[in-house]
Amino acid sequence: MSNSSSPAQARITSVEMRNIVKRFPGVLANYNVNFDVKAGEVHALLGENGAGKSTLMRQLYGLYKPDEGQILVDGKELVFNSPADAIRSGIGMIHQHFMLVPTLTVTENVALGLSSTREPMLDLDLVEKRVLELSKLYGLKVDPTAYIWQLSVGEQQRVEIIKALYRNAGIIILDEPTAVLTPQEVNDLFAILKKITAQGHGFIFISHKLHEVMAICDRVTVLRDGQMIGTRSTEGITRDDLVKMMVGRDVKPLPLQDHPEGEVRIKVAGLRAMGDRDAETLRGVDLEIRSGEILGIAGVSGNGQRELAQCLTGLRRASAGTILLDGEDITHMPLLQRMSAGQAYIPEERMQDGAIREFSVQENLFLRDHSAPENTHGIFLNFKRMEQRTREVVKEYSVKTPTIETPIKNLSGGNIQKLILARELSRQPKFLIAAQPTRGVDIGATEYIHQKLLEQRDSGTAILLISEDLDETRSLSDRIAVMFEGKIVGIVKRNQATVEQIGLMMAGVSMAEAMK
Amino acid sequence: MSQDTVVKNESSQPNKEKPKWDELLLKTSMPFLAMFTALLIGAVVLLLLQVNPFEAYAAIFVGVFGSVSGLTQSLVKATPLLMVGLGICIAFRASVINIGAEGQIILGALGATSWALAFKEWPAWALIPSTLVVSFLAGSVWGFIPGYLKARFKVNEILSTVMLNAIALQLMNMLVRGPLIDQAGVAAGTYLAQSEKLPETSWLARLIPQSLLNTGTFIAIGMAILVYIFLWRTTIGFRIRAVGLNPDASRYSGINVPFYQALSLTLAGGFAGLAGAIEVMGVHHRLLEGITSGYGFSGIVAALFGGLHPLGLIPASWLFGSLLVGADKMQRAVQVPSALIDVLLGLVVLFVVGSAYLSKKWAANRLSNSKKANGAQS
Amino acid sequence: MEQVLSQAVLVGIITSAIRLATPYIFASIGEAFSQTSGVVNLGVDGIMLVGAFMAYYVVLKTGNVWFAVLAAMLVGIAMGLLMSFISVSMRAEQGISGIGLYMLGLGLSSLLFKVLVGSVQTIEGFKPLDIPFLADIPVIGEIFFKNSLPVYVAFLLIPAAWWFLEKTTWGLKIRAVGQNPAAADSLGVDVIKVRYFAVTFGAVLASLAGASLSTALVNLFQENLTAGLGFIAVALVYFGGWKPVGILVGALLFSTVNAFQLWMQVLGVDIPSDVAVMLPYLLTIVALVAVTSRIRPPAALNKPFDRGEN
Amino acid sequence: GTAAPAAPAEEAAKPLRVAVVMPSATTDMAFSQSMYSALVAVQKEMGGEAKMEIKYSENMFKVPDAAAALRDYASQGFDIVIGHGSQYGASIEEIAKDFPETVFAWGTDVNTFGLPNVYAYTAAAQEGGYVNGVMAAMVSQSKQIGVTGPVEVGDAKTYIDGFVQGVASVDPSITVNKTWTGSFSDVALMTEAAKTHIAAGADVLTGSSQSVVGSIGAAKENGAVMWFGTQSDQASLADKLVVASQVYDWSAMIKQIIANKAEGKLGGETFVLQLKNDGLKITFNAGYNLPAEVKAAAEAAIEGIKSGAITVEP
Ligand SMILES: Nc1ncnc2c1ncn2[C@@H]1O[C@H](COP(=O)(O)OP(=O)(O)OP(=O)(O)O)[C@@H](O)[C@H]1O
Ligand SMILES: Nc1ncnc2c1ncn2[C@@H]1O[C@H](COP(=O)(O)OP(=O)(O)OP(=O)(O)O)[C@@H](O)[C@H]1O
Ligand SMILES: [Mg+2]
Ligand SMILES: [Mg+2]
Repeated sequence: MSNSSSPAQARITSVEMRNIVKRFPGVLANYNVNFDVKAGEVHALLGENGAGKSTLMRQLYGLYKPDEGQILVDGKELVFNSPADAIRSGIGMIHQHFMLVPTLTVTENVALGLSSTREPMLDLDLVEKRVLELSKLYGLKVDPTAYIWQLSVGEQQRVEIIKALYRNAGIIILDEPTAVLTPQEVNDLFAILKKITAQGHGFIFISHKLHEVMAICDRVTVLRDGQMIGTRSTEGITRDDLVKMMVGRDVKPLPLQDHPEGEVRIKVAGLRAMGDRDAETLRGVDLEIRSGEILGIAGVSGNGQRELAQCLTGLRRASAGTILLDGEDITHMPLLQRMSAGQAYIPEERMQDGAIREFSVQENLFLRDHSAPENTHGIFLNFKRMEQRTREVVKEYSVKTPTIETPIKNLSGGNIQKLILARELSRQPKFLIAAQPTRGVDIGATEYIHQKLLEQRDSGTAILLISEDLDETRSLSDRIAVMFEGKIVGIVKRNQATVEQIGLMMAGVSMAEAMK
Repeated sequence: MSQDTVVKNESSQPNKEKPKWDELLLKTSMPFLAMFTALLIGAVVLLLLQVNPFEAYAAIFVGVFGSVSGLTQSLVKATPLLMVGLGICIAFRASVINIGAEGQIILGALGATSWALAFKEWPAWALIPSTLVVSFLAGSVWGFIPGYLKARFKVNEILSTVMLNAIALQLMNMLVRGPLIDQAGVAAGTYLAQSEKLPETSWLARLIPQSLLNTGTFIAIGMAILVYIFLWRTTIGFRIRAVGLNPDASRYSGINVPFYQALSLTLAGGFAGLAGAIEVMGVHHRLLEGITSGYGFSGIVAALFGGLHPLGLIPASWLFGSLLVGADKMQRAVQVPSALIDVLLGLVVLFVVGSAYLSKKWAANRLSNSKKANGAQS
Repeated sequence: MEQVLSQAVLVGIITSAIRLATPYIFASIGEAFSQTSGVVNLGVDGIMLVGAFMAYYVVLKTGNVWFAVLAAMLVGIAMGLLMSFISVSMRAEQGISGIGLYMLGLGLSSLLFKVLVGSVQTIEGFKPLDIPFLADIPVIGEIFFKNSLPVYVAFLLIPAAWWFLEKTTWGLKIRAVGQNPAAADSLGVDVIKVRYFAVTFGAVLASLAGASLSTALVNLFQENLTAGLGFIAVALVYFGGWKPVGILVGALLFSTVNAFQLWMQVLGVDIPSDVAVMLPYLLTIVALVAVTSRIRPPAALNKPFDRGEN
Repeated sequence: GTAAPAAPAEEAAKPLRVAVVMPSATTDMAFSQSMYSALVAVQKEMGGEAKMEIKYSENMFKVPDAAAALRDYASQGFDIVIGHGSQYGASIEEIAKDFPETVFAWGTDVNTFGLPNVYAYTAAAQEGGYVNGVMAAMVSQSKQIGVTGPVEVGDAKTYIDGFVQGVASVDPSITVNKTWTGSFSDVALMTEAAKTHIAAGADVLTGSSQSVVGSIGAAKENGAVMWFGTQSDQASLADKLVVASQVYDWSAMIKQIIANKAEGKLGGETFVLQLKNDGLKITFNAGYNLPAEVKAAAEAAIEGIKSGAITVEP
C-alpha cells in the first residue's frame, strides 16, 4: 500500500462525537451522547448489554450514519458514509467478532481494500515486509504467511490491530476485545496497548469487566439505555461507583459458599479425541464430577477444552477412553439419548449453536425436548403443554420478551442467554456442561446467571464449567482442573491455588512444581 | 436479572404485535405492485411489436377469468405447480435447493404409467391409490439420490439435481421408445414416442365437462394442507425447519442434520412425482414427451410467490397458473410470438423477487418513524 | 474394439472435447467470478442465449465478428447489471432471480430472433485459425492449434482468471467479499460495487459463451440454442471447487465423455444411444462424489449483504 | 403477427377460418414450418386473407396448452382446426366430440378415432428417405454415410429406415452410422455429432428434426460434405452442399380438406403424404451440381415407389 508505507505521515490526535442520536426501528440506541478521545489515552465505554456502545462506535467508524449530531476529527467536522471514510480519517475499529477472512493469509487480510503500488497487481511482498516491521515495532507477534483459520483467537486479534495500525489509525476502537481472550492473552494485549498508546495512539475500550477498565483506562464514559450517564477519570473512582452508574444499583460479587458433596456423577477416563485439523487434541483426560459440585476447567484456549465439551455432549467421537454417567457408559451414546439421560449443555457460541434466531421463544425453548413424550401426541407436537410450560419458564427466569411467539432475534443478547439457560436448567439435568456462560454478558445478567448456576449445583446437578474468565472459574468452581495440550495438568480445590499458580499450570508447568 | 433491567428492556423492546396488520397489507400488495410494473415494461415491448397493450392484457384477463374454460385451464395448470411447489417448500425449509423437480416429475410419471399398465385389470379403487403411491415413491427415489449424496458425500444438490434431470429425461426417452412404446404406433408405422393409453380405471375423474380439470386438483390442495400440518405441527417438520434455519444449533440439539436434509429432498421428490402422476392420470392418460412442461422450474417460482408456505402456495400457484394460461390466450388473441410470454414471465419473476426487500424496508421505516416521536420524548 | 482405441479416434475425441468444452469454460469461469463474490447466478443460460443471438445477428447484418463480440459484451453487461440490481441491491433470493433472468433471456432471444431474423440462416462466423508452426506438429497440432479464435481464448481464460483472482487487488476483494463481506466492508471495500463487478463480468463471459456457440461452433442461431448448457456450466463451477483449473478439469471431463459417446455411436459400438447420452451426466455425479468432500464453497455464497442499518 | 389490416370487405362471404397449433416455431426449417408454409401457400392460391384467415399457436410443446389452444379455436368458430403434432391425438379426440361442426385434422398419425369430423395425416417419410439414400450411396466417395438426429422416433425413424434401405439398394457395402443426441434443441451437440461423422470419414450426412441445422452448419464449415434434407427444403442453409431435400407438402391435403368441407364431408379419412400423391416431393438443389446419372437413378426410384415396383418398409 502506498500511503501508509511512508510512516512519516501525520496521524490524527483527537476524535469527538457531539450530541449523537441514533434510532433503530423501535429502539432509541443513542440519545444525545457526547464522547471524545485523544491520542495517548485509553478511554473506556461502559454499559449494560444493549446500552448502545457498539452502535455509537459503529457510527464513529462509518458503518451507521447518526440521525443527529456531529463527528469531529482533530476539531474538524466530518461526515462518514462508509468505513472507507473513517479509515481515511485515521480511525480504526476492532470488532468483537473479528472482521477477518479465514481463507486468506494474514498479509492478504491486511492488504484487502488497500491500493497497491503495482496496480492492478497485488504487492503482497511489500505488505508483508511492513507487517513484519509493525509487528516488531509494537511487539505484535504474528506469522504473515499463515492463514487466519490457522491462528488462535489472540493471534487473530493481533492481526486486527496490525490492520488498523497499517492504515495509520490514530484512534482505534476496541469493541469487547477481551471477551474472547484468556487471562494471559489479556495481559499480553494490555502490554501491547500500553506500548502503542505511548507512541501517540488513542484507544476506545469497551468491556464488561470493570477490573480491566480500572487497570488500563484513563477515562471512562458510561451509557445506560442509550443515554450518557457521564464521563469520569478512572483515578479515584471505584468499581462500585462504576456499577452504580451502569446499572443504577449495587451489584456485589457472590459470596463464596462451600456445600456438601454427593456421589460421583460423571467419570471420564483416558478420553482421547481428534481435533478439527486431524491432530489428536484430547490426549487422555481423566476427571470426576460429583453431584452438587462445579468443576471448572481453566486453560489457554485451544488446549482441548472445546473438544472435551464436545466429547462429553456427544458432538465429537471419542477415539479412546470412557465416559460414565451415574455408572452407565455413555461414551458412544448419541447426543439425543444423552439428553434424555439427563445431560444439558450451554454451548460456547450462543447465537450460532445455542439458538435459532428466526424461531420463536417457545420453539427455541423446545429445540431439544420437542420430541419428549410429554411434548408430543405421536408425531404431533403438543402445543398446549408447550405453551403452558413456556409461560412458566419465561416467568421463572424473567426472560424479557413481548410474547412467546416473538422470534428471538428481536431479543437482547442477555435475554437470549437467559433463555438458553432456562432451557437447559429447566429440564433438571443430572449433568450440565456450561461453556463460556457469561461471555459478552453484562454485569447484571452475569450476576443472575451465576446465581442460577449455584442454585442448580445446590439442587444436586454436577456442573462442568468451561470459562476463559479465570475470575469466573475461581469464584464459581468447587474444584478447578487445569488443561494443557489435551491433558489435565492438575486439579486443585477452590482457594487452594493462587491465580499465579493456576497460570503456571496453564502454561504447562506440572502441579507439583507450580504449587511449590 | 434486576428490576431495573427489566424496566429498561420493556421500554426499549417495541411491541411487535401492533404493526402486523399494515405490514401484512404491504407484504401482500407488494408482489402485485411488482407484477404491475413488470407488465408495464411488457407493454412497451408490446408497443414495439405494434400490438395494443390494452387489448393484449385484456385478453389475459378475459381469457382467464371471463369463462369457465379459462378458469378450469388455470386450475389444471396450477395443480402440478402446487404439487411441485410443495416439494420445493419442504426442501427450502431445510435450506436445500431442489432444482431437480423436472427429473422427479418424469420419474413419477414413469412410475405411474408402468404401474397402471402393469395392473390394468385392477379396479379403480385399488389402482388409483396404488398408482399415486408408486409415483410418489418413484419421485422420491429421484429426490433421495441427491439427498443421500449430499448427506453422505456433501455433494452439492444444485449440481446433482441438474445432472439427474438430464438423466431422467434420457431414461424416459429410452423407456417410451422401448418397453413402454404404444404398440399401436408401431403397428401403424408411426413410431410415436408415447406410451399406450392407460386403463380408464386409473384415470382421475374429470370434474367439468369439456375441460381437463380433474380430481388431481383436490389431491394437490389436500396435500398442501397436509404439508402445512407436517411442517408446523409435527416433530419431523419442526426438525426440518430447525435444520434449515440453523444447522449448527440443530446439530447441537441432537438433530441429525444430514438425515433431515436428505429426507426433505426425498419428500420433495415424492411430491414432484405426484405431480407427474396427476399429469398422466388426470390430464394426458398416457406418458408422452414433454410431460414435465417445465413445471419443475415454474414450480420453484410458484413456491416463492407463495412465500414458501404450503398454504400460501395454494393461491400463488393458482395465480401463476392463471398468468401462464392468460399469456397463452394473449398470444392467440393478438398473435404475438410465443417467446413474448417468457419475456413477460421473466420480468414478473425478477420484479417480484426484487420487491420483497423493498416491502421489508418500508415496513421497518414505518416502524422507525412511528417510534421517532416516542423516542424524542423519553 | 481395436478401432475404438486407434490413434485417429483418440485424436478425434480430444479435438471434439476441446471444441465442446469452449462454451462451458467461458460460462463457468464467468459464473465462478460471480460465485466467488458470493452471488449464485442461475441465469447463465438466459444470458448465453441473449449473447448468442446478438453476436449472431450482428454477424448476419455486418459480417464482422468483432462487432459481434462487442455486441455480445454489451448485452452481457446489460444482463449482468440487471442481475446485480435484483440480487445485490434488492437482496433477492438468488436462486429465484436467476431463474427469472433465465426466462427473460430465453424469451428475449427467441423474440428478437423471430422478429428480426425469422427463420434459421447460417452465418460465416469465426474461421479456424491455424497457429503458425504449432499447427504443423503432428497430432498435437491437429488437436490444439487448428481451432477458431474463441477456443483459444477460452483456454487462455483459465490462467487469466486464476491470475486475476489470486494476484490482483480486485481479485482479492472479490474473494474476500464472497467469504466475509462484513470484514471487507469494515476495511472500506465497497461490497456492493465488488459484487456488481463480479456478477457483471461473469455475465459478460456468459454472453461470450453464447457468442462462441453461435458464431464459432455452430454458426447459426435458433430458439433455445443453448439447450440448458448454462445450467451445466453452473454445476461445473461447484465441480471445479470455484477454481479455474478445477473448472477446466470439469469442463474437459464432461465434454470428453460427451465426445467419447458420440464417437462410440458413430463407430457403431453397441450401446443404446440414451445410455450414451446419459454418460456425461452420470460420470459428473460420480466424479463429484470423489472430489467434493474437500471442497468448501465461499462462505457468503447465496447470502445477500446488508449492513444492517435501515 | 400475421394479422395485417384486412382488405376492405368486398363480399359478404366470410373468409374460411383455419387455425393451427404446432409444437415448434413456424420457422423451424422442418416440421412446423412445412405445415405453416403449406397453409400460407393455400391462402395465397385462394385469394389472400379476405378468403382465408390463418391463426397459429407455435411452440406448443406442452400438451395441455395445446389442448387449450385447440379448444379455444374451435369455440371461436374456426372452420378447420389443425393439431400439427402426434402428441395432440388424445386432445383432438376429446375436443372433436364437443364440436361436431368443426373440421379437425391432426398428425402425424393414422387414427381418426372413428369420428366423422377428424382427419388424420401422416407422411410416408421412408419413401423420400429411400430416394435420398439412393442418391447418397451414389455420391459418396468414402462409402461412409452419417446420420444425426435427436431421438429415434416418429418420422425421424421412418425416414432413416427408408434411407438405409435406399443406400443398401445401391451398394450394401456402404456403412451408415447413426448418432442420436437425445435432445431436440441441443444444436451444439448435434454439430459436434456431425463433425464426428466427418472426422470418422463420412462424406455424406443426413438427419431429421429442427436441430439438424447444426449438422448442416458443420457440413458447411467443412465445405466438402454433402447433405440430404427432409421435411422442409433445407437448401437455403447451405446452397452448395445440400443435394436434395424431401419436402412435405401439405397443401394438396389442405385443399382436399377444404373441398371436402364444401361438400359437407368433415373428416373420417386418413391422408398419407406420399410421392405418389405429390404430398412428398424431392427437390433437387439447383446450387448443387448433381451428376445426371444420379438424378436419373433418383427419378427412377421415385417412379418405382410411385408405381409400387419398389416397396419401402417403414
Ligand atoms: N442493526 C440494528 N438494528 C436494530 N436494532 C439494533 C441494531 N443494532 C443494535 N440495535 C439495538 O440497539 C440497541 C443498542 O445495541 P448495541 O449493540 O449498541 O448495544 P451494546 O451496548 O453494544 O451491547 P452489548 O454490551 O451487548 O454489546 C439494542 O437495543 C439493540 O437491540
Ligand atoms: N440487525 C439487528 N437487528 C436487531 N437487533 C440487532 C441487530 N444486530 C444486533 N442486534 C442486537 O444488538 C445487540 C448486540 O448485538 P451483538 O451482541 O451481536 O453485537 P455486539 O456485541 O454489540 O457487537 P460487537 O461484536 O461489535 O461487540 C443484541 O441485543 C442484538 O440482538
Ligand atoms: Mg456491543
Ligand atoms: Mg456484545
